Amino acid sequence: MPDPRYWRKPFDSDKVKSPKGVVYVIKDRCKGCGFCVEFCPRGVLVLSVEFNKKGYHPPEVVHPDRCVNCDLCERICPEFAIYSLNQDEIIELAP
Amino acid sequence: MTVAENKKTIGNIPEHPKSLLLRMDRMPHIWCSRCGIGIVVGCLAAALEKAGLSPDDITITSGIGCTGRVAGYVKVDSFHTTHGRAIPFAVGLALSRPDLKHVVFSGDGDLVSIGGNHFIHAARRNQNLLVICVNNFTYAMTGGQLAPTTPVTARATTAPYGSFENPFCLPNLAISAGADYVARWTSLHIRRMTDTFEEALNREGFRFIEIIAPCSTIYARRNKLGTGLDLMKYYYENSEIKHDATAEELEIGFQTKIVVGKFVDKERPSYARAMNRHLGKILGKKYIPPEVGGPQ
Amino acid sequence: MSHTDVVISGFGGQGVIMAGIVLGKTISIFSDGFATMTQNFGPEARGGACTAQVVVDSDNPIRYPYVQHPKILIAMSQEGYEKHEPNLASDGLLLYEEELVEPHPGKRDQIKALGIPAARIAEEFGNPMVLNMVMIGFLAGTSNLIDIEPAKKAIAGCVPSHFIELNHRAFDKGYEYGRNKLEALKAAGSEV
Amino acid sequence: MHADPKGVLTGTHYLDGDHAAAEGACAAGCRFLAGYPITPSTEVAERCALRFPMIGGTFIQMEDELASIAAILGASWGGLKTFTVTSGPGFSLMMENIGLGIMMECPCVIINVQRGGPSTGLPTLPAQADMMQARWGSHGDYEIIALSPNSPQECFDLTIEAVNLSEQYRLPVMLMMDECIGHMTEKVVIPLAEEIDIVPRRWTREKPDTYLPYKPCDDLVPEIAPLGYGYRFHTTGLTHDQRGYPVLNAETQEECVGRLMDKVNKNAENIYHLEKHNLDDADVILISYGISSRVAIPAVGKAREDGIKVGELRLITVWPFPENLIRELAGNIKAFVMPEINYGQVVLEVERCVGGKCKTRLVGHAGGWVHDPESIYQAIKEVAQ
Repeated sequence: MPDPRYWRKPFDSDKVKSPKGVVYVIKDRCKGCGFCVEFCPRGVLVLSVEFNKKGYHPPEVVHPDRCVNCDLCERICPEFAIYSLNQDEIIELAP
Repeated sequence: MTVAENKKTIGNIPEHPKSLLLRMDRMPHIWCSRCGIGIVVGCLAAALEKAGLSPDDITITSGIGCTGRVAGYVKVDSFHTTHGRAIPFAVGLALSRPDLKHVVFSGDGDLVSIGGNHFIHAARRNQNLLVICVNNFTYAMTGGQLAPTTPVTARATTAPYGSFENPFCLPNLAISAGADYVARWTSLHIRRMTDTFEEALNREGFRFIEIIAPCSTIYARRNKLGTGLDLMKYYYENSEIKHDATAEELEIGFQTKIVVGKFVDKERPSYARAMNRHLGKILGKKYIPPEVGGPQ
Repeated sequence: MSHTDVVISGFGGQGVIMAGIVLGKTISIFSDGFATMTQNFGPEARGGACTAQVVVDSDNPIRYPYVQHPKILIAMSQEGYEKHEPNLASDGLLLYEEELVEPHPGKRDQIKALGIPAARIAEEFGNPMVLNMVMIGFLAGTSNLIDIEPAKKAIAGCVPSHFIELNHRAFDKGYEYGRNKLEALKAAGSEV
Repeated sequence: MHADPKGVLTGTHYLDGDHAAAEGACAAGCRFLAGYPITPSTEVAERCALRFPMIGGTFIQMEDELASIAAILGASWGGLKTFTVTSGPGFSLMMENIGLGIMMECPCVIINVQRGGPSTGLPTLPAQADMMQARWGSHGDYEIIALSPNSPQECFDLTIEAVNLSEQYRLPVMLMMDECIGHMTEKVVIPLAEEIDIVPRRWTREKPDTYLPYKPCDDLVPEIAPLGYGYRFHTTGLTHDQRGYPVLNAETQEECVGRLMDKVNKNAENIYHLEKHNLDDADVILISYGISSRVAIPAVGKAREDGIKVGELRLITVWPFPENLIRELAGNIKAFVMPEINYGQVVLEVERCVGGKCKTRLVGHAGGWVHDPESIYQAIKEVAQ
């Protein structure tokens, strides 16, 4: 699915392999500010309907395939409640 | 830290990648939802990693207020001192341990109101400190009083009809006091902020970085600016990167344009270097450079 | 000399305190005695009243450090003279700068009063600042409180090295003036 | 541990109290002084400004006293022995961060050369009117250690003792001089470095993963971790637990503040430094400290000539106060007489401990001069009847 934010397809998009990221949300640490949802450049997230323990709506990953592990969600989260990992690293981590 | 070193888990997922730099046993922190301070802390942690520094290479000192609590959440040797005195405390740290990097994390009221005199003198002397100021235009922890940075017409509990007094423009203040390195970003500028922290960490002298950040609960609400998210969107739309900005352009009015960038980057010898050089020259062999603290 | 109380009085800038230090150091470091110096001055650096009290004991450490009735008063200003002369012990010695202080003659006959134009002597040395050393030399020459050698050692330790020689000469001049004055008095039949 | 010879100016000197205190700090191993000029204490800073570059010390003249005390706390955490020096107005400005030093348990020394107050008062003239400020000046409950020298030699000796006590018990220690002692010049004998005992910093031997910054040792004093060695500790002026983390509740307050009090009170017998003369058969005991102890000498002598049995108790350590000793003595004598250059400060503690068991007589005045010994003599005579 093409990302609506690209106004055109990059010339070298066939040669450059985009990194793949996997988003992790530490739900009970989230205070529902929505920064990650608002500023994720790939539209991976939405605020969930469910409440966490503190009554906030943590983000929910709705388009996992779009994540390019850009780190923005991790950096912009004031609560240290979300981050992404490179898919390759996760394989290493898995027991 | 790399992800592979991160053996801790939280629930069924790995702990946050910055968990070795932060006191995760103290999370969640006390800052409100939609507050910007946590972002700045996260960017400093990222900058430390990028700069190739270990947590044992730095200290963090803070004073009092919301931003003053930063020292309590970073997993480095950290000092939560008194209101306004983070800089002189860190001056002592820096002179006794010149082998480490010393960061002062401070709010606007702490740094330039009660601590204003220390700020200008540390800049004048070019003390070896990286001073990060999270400016949210108000005294948030005490409930939203008038700060030295509150823009004209913005409301505060102690300026219920709006402020009519001129605020400090912090980069201008730092520049005129002689700071070596002066930059400003908003809490939305996560990448540039991180890069600036990284660059500043690897330099000496008095380095001042102002981060404009949302106070959602107090400042935004009292001034009917929506939430912290609305302020973040406001930064997105109204900040302009201009590294050669004039003093006038750096001024911040109530909800006016915010000029960001790196405004000063010069090199003068730090206080400690100047002291060593000067006393060494005058006293010759009689000069014994300052002892460094710690176990012998 | 077992116990002698000395007051040095003048105005700030005359080297009153330095004179006290040289006297105290002469006795407690370069002789075998004990000397405690206390000082009294106003907030201004120059021109205010300034007093050094030196309590001297040849045998015992000084416990009470203040002077109530000095045995020796060195007066370098009229104000200092007026203030301290009434407390001078009845058999005391008054040493005064004779162009700056005008003693009241005949008021207390038993006090021995000796004047010296110390300021003029200092000026002749080309440095008015050595007035205090002229006075200390005068003290050495007119009393048996201090000896020349220890006093010169004390002076050497108190002034910058390139001024030692000048200060020693000023001391010598004061000493010589004092000796001559005593000789003259003796010749005139005074009890010395 | 012995003093580092490079800071020890061994020999016989003719020094005033201020300069002697500066030499004491050098000998004690102080290598950091942050200060702000103020009469009559400035000479201490001036001498260190001259001496420190040649002994590996750092002197910095800060922008004010608020900064001075903050900087010495910082440098102390950095691992150096530190001190600052001031007088009344500056001492007032330092109060807040003296509290921080107490709460963080930061070794350092504050020298106060007392002058007449309140406010700017008498810059060049003596008083002993900051004694209660030294005890109570910062807000909240705490115990403090304060010493009071009565000669330039003691300014040297007690500065070393103050630095040692601050290291031993990890708190700011006050050296309460007065203008008279600061500007009194006498022979000061500075011994050989190997004759000077130095208490080293109490560095922890605990490993970083088991280290707790505020876990007390047997003497109730916790050990310090050096910076940058992986301990990654946190310290705060907030009420904290053994981890150093803020915990803002009544139980933690009790544990935290209770120990700050106990570590001084329960070690008080090891801290007291008192000079006692003829206490055993005394009818009247003169209690004094600082310059007043020397001013009282002729009065005591005269009273003894009258046949009055006068004992002397000199408080070299003023805080902690020797409560038990005073209580004990009060039962055996007619009266305590206490000259102080104030309108009654430490005498209130004497009165409290006496609890009506004997008379307590203050000989006090507002400062600017030392007592006429006659007034002390008259007081002794009156209470002896």
